[in-house]
Amino acid sequence: MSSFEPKIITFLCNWCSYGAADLAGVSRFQYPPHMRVIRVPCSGRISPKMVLAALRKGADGVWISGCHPGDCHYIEGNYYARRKFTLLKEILEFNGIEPGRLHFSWISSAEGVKFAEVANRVIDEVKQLGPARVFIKKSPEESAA
Amino acid sequence: MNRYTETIQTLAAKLLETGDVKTVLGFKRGTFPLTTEPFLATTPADTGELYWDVNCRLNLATYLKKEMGKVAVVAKGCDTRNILVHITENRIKREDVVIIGVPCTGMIEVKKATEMAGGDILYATEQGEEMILTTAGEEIRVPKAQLLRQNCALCAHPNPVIYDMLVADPVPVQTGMDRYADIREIDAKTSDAKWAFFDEAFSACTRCYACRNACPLCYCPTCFVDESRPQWVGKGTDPVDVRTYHMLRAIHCAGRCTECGACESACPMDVPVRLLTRKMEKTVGDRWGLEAGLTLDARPAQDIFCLDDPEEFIL
Amino acid sequence: MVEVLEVTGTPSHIRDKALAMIPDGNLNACLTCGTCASGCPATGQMEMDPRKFLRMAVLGMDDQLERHPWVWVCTMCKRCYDVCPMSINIPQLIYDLRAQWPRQERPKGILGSCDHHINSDGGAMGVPLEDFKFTIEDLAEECRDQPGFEDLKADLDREGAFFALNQNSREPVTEPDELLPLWKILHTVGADWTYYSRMWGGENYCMFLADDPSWEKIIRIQVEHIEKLGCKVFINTECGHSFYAVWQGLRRFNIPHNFEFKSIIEYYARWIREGKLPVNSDWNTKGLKFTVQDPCNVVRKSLGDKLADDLRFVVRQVVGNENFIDMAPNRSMNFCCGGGGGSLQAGYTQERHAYGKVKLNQIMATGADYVITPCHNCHAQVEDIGHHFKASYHTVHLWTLICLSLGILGENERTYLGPDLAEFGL
Amino acid sequence: MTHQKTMGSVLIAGGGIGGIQAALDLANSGYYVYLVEKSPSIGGVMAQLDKTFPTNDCSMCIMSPKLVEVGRHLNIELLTLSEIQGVTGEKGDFEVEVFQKARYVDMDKCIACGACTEKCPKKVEDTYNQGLVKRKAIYALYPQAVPLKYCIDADHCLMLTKGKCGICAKTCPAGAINYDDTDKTLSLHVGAIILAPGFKAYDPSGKEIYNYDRSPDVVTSLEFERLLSASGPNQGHLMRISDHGKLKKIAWLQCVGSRDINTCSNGHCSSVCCMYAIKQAIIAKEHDPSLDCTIFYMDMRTHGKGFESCYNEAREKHGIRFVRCRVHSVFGQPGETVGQVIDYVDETTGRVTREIFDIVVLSVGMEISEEVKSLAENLEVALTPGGFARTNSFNPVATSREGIYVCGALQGPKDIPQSVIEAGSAALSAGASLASARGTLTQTLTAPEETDITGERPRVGVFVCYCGINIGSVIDVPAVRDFASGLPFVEYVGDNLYSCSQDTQDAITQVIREKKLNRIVVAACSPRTHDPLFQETLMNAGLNKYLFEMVNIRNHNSWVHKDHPAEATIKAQEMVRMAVAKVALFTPLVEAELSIDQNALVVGGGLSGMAAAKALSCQGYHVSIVEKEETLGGQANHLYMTAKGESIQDGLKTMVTEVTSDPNIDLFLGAELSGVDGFVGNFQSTITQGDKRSSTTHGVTVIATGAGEYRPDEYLYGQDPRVLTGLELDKKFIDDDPSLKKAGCAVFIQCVGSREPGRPYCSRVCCTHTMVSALHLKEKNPKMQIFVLYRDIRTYGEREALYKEAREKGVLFIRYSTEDKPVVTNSGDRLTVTVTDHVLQRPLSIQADLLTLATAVVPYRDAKLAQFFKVPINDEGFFAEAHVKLAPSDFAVSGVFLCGLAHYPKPVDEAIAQAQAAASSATRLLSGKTINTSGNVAEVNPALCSGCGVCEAVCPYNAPSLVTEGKEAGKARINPVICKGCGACVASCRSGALQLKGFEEGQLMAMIDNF
Repeated sequence: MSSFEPKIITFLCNWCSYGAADLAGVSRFQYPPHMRVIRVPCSGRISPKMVLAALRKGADGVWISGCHPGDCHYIEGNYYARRKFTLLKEILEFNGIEPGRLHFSWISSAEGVKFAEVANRVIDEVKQLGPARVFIKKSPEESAA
Repeated sequence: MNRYTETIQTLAAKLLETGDVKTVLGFKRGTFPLTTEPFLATTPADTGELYWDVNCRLNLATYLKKEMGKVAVVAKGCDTRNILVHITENRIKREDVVIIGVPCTGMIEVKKATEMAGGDILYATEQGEEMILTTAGEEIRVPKAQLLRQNCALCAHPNPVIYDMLVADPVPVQTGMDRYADIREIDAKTSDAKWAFFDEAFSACTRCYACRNACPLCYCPTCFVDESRPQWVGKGTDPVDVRTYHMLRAIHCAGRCTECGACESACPMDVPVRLLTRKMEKTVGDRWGLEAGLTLDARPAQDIFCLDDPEEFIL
Repeated sequence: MVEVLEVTGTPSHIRDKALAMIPDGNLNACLTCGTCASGCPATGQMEMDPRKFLRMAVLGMDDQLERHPWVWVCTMCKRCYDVCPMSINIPQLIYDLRAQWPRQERPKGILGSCDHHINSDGGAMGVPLEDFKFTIEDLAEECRDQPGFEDLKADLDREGAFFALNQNSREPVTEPDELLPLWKILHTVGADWTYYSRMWGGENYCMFLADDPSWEKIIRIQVEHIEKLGCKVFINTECGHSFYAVWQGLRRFNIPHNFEFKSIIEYYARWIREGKLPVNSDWNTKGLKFTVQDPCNVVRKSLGDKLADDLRFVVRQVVGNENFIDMAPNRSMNFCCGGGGGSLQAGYTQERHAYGKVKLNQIMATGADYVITPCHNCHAQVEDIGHHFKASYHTVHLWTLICLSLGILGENERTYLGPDLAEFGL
Repeated sequence: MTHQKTMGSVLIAGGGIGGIQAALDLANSGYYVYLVEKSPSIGGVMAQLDKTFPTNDCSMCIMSPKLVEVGRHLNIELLTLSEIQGVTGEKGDFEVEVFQKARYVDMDKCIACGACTEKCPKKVEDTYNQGLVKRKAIYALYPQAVPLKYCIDADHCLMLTKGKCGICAKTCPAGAINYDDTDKTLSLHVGAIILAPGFKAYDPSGKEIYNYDRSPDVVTSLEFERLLSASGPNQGHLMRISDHGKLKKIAWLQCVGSRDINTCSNGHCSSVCCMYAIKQAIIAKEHDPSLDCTIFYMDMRTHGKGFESCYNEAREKHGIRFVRCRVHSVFGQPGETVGQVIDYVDETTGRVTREIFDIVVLSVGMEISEEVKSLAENLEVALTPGGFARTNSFNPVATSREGIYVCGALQGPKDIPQSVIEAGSAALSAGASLASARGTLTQTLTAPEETDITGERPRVGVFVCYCGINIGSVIDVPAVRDFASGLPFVEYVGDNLYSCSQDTQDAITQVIREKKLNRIVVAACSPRTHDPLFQETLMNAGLNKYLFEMVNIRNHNSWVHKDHPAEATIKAQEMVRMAVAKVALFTPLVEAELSIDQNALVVGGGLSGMAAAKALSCQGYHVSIVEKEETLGGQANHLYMTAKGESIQDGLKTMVTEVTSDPNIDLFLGAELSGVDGFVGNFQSTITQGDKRSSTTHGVTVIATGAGEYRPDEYLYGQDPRVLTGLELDKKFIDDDPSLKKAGCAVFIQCVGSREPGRPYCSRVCCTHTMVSALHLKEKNPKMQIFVLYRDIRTYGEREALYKEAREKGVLFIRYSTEDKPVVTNSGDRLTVTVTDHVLQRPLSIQADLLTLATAVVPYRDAKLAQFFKVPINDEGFFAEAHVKLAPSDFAVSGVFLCGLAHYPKPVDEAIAQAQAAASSATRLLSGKTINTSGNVAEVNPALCSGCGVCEAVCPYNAPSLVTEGKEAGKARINPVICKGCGACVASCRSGALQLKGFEEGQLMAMIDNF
């Protein structure tokens, strides 16, 4: 299992969490190279569809991070996001996607440390689960095989 | 002719006579036993066809369209809630619809009745708390409660929540029922077992979209599964695609679904699609204390938020 | 049910008088913030505290304040005034209210002492000058028998002496042997000093009595006499209020003088630094622990932390750095022991003990075996509360320890040492 | 007529939030700005804060977009390490001498890689972290600093002090170190000056009473702020400082260095400390709910918007203890290094209670530094006795010297929103004085015409940056470059040592032209800092700037995967693959341009409305005022005197005359708005005046509808003519009612209708108003007995002097609690007022001739107006601004602004300042004549839209609306001018009808497909 190098799709809001990732860099806080960051303006931009697509594509984990409640650059985008995440998490887990594959966080642009901590935590949990198995769309060739 | 049918016909005739509405949307007897069909009455004379019994499983909100002008619709408790969602979502205007509310005692599930009767049923009549099922060979009496669809058996809002007229006095509302025992049972499974359970449950799905068509909430001009740019969900019966469809549809209906059961009743393959919508319904209730279609004053759950919505899962 | 008080807001004469008499006495400015009361050991005594006192004055409850005995429980230590955000001079208000008591109704102990002082032209105990003279001469004679002190001098009214020494009359009158350590110190450093004969007692109960004319009279006579002797430095022994009576008297009554007025503690420190007083802590082999009381009158009310630092320097040198445990709070922030302001003579013993409990707790928290009290009132009060609350510490003047350290402390000069040191170095 | 020349530029001294806001306001309305900051970077104290009250927003998060905007603004010249030395000339044409210290780092070359700091051997106290940790002698002030350029601390640098070391020069990959740099004196010509130097936090060192010098566990509030901050010395982990032990109890001591003329000479209230202490206590509790947090205070001053409910929550929800006692002192325990002892008096028992705390936070106040005071003196700017700039209530930011304005703490102690308001006010005032020179010194960017790439297949250019060794030492840059060359649509790949350097920009421009590239990917550092730079390069090469994507292989890769070079390289390759997939789907985006109608509408003709109208008119805009009454002036008609002693009637009269005679201002009295259509830049409003209806078009709207006075039903009000409201008493003052002099005793009751259930806010103005009234009564009749019954006296800022004066003049203050309110009865000749004295804890009875109730300011809760402009109203009934801290006079809805009592209760000076701030924001819009919106906006595909309205529901800016007419009736439409590009509507749209340009579903899916 230790050789397993997961790939985790990470959606970061531009104003807070992406800034935190930048700050983690400036501060040289180390975490393993398993994240693939997709920058979005706001956590409110992330539709359930994108998370489903990431999992279908074989992401071993998905991590979404936005501004803390009250800090949203767009006033309230993260509050709507929070409701979406709640439903998404429930439906995915209900369907048998392991809880450890899907992570959410609020990280402000001043929280470089927290960014690195959560990154490490997310990676750890995904590593524990091993490669994603069930909800992966196979290409026709793969399906045939 | 039962009392409900009689009253519906009278009310409808009056509405059409006075010109209050151009159309009355209701049910008529179906071609086959234990079925009904949607019916549009446009003249007082048509109203004689209007009908009501335990087989009015369809949710007529599906057929409400802005273009219909002023229309009256026959609606059960769950249907009225759905109409209410439609009003908040700008599908129809409150002033354009006359709701003939039906205090509902529940609709039966054909499969259950057939199994119970041990053969094809020719007639089914409601008598008090019982159903009399007539097959080719015999006539059996079964407590209606045993035949109810699950959503009806667990119904918490049998009476219309919004209406212009009622067909009868409100019926008693049951309380204390355990609405989510089956959901909790699945919740308790391991992830792998959950996956396997639904793999099996959805294996019959042929992507015929009967559920989507029956659902009044699925009114998008183009469903996400039919999107072409990008086309990210396959159109066939690949299990991952099937699951994607059902999961995302459940999310789309979360906070809006009023548990009318039309989807499941419409499914030719007995796919338990409501497990997912009910999981969402439970989540919306547990987390935010909301139920769909009870107020005109607020948008559905996903369109609003509270500052202190629970967020223990967010790091 | 508490009686409803009619407040008319009509002028309170206490308030107006304070406003007229005290430069920072606008009691109205009070924010009722509680700073004074939270720092005052007399808070709660007689259900009174400085804030309440001020409040009653502000509300015009003069009749209830004019004879309120709490003015004799407050020691005017100025801890309140030090931090009052509005700089309201509460101690001065207390002083002025004391002054408003008909003289004869003021506490007998203080009143008698003041009268004795004025009448005798000597000290508060009313001892005739002749007796004082005899005591000095007799003791000096005795001291000269001790090795090393063969040419010890203790003069009275010697013209041209560099130092004039301000002597509290307690020692010559009640415990003359306690005079010797200080003389020995002065001898050791080769100080050129003399006592003076008029108003020779350093104490000043007239100040406690709030009897301005008498307080002033004592100081003026002292000053005139010392000026006549031509001394350069007027030095005050280990006594807080006698220091303050002069220090403040010179200012308050605007008395011209040519000498410098100093505390003996400043000189102890100086002499040690200059090597003239070769103290060390080698004697403290048992590691006895010492703490020190900051007399309000020489620290907070006059010379401030500079003096407190000198005091600590002396103590550390004498008892060993590691054996000194400071109280908390300390220096200018230290609590009054409760013996100041005439309270030892005022007759409100129960209140004085309760007040002293704050000090006792402070002392106990240090775990010290000895409390050094370079002040007569502190000494008496700390000693008394120790007895009252059955604490085991001992209370000593600094002179005792300096002489102990120098190995020159005589057998009869050890009244305040505990059994652990009673025989030490003899 | 003089031939005095007018310069179209303004110098702003001070780069804190006030200076930043003023700079942006001015630079965005046609003036060139010199922003002079004495430290190496802008940001001021706000950049040091962890969170901001009352909403606990992350300070840095909300501030950094403004920092970046200033840093990149074409018309703002940032002069760091600089101070004003002298000013000559006069309004319109000042010559300012600015002294600029040497930085020893070439700002053009420094790439902020931090290699120098890493290697620098010299450690220095870190002032940004309040000296709690060390930094190096070469440093950047803080990680998000603007400008993000390093700087050598000449006092500590070994090379500069001792001539040896030179390590940074050797380390710097960009050759930016210049030890020979010298101090400079610059001479600048400007038309106006704004002083925004901020405050100095009171320094408690040397004060024995606080134990601050003796124990590390006694900290100032600013130090505690750093300790709370995730970017602070302990990464936000709370612990005892002395021994890193576990915290159990924290105490805050209020009014340290404030309201104290004994241990310091700061008689004023610092206005902000009560709230920040509450905020810090709440945040500390959030860190560890088991903490015991206690605040020792005199009066809890939570007089701002949302403050009182924050205070209530602190008590009731968070369990923070509030002890009303100014404590005497803090001290340690003998022989212990931990534990801070505090004695306090329990008000009910009258006994001293002792508690021991792990940390004591000194809520230090604000004061003006000696340097600033001498600068003011040098500039001939008059100060108050308290050391703050002297201003007039009707002209709240103008100093005594014409042409020099002030904002922020120098004008008086204040919080962030008030500073931001004053910044707007100062910008407006400065701008108005230079209106004739607007646009004369500003530059606009001109880019070559955009190449039309329609129909072209994507030709992607990929540039991979080494960033010196920052990327190159970990990631195999050539491997990434070569990998990129194999990706679909990639036509060109290259690598650069420093992609951000000017020569690289030129090279990229050339490659774009030569290779006809039509999409660009740069793999380097963060788009948050560098997007604008490369977008500019694209524009210079004739490409639409949105055809660009940045890949952050430094901050998100090489810097955080130092020990995994192979994986880091793969990650970089995949990141590039994702970006290329995305960029290939990009299309040129158009920035919608919208012309702005140059008229303004002000709703409300009170002081605020008039001030806003006047301010806009001064800037040359035509204004319509709609006032519901027949007269102008609103509540000011009933007010007598300001806290500074100015006659409100006189001030009002002047204003009314100015407004009525202003040809640029149309008045609609006895009128109301009966309909509003349109949006920013193009509103059409219908004004109804009786049966007359008129219609007006306007580009901006200022809402200044004011508020009313609470009509009490308690304390015999309405039953006894001797019981008045505060305004009724003022009316008697205005009329010089002779009966007042005859009153022997007057009583005021505070908080009537405020701070009550149902109206939980503090009305802010009443305490000061009562002081002014009481003093005026005392002046009329010095023998009059006056009592003020209060809950907390909230004479914030320099208004505290009035409270002191009132006390000193014999006004008696008696505090009551809500459980034991005063009782008023009619005793025939007089009124009997009974109240329990807070110190003596016994009932007092007062025979009064006059009872004045300091009644609440009550919002009108104008739902119709809110509906017209789609602006929100908060729970308390006041309009809700866009952002409590940084946009107090703006609405989230573009083009609508807010000021005066409609926002929150406030005195005359603050109302006028806010009116001017609102006008300043409006001017920013109007002066642009057109607005360009971002290209990254949402767009509806009507064919897919179901018209469900979810987009309308979730958008905080009202950008989406449902089309009402035509063939797309019922479908949503996004107004690109209003859309801010968050994408919340897109994610909420079930039908896939919405797209966010630049972050389209297909583009993001392409990234996912290629991860």
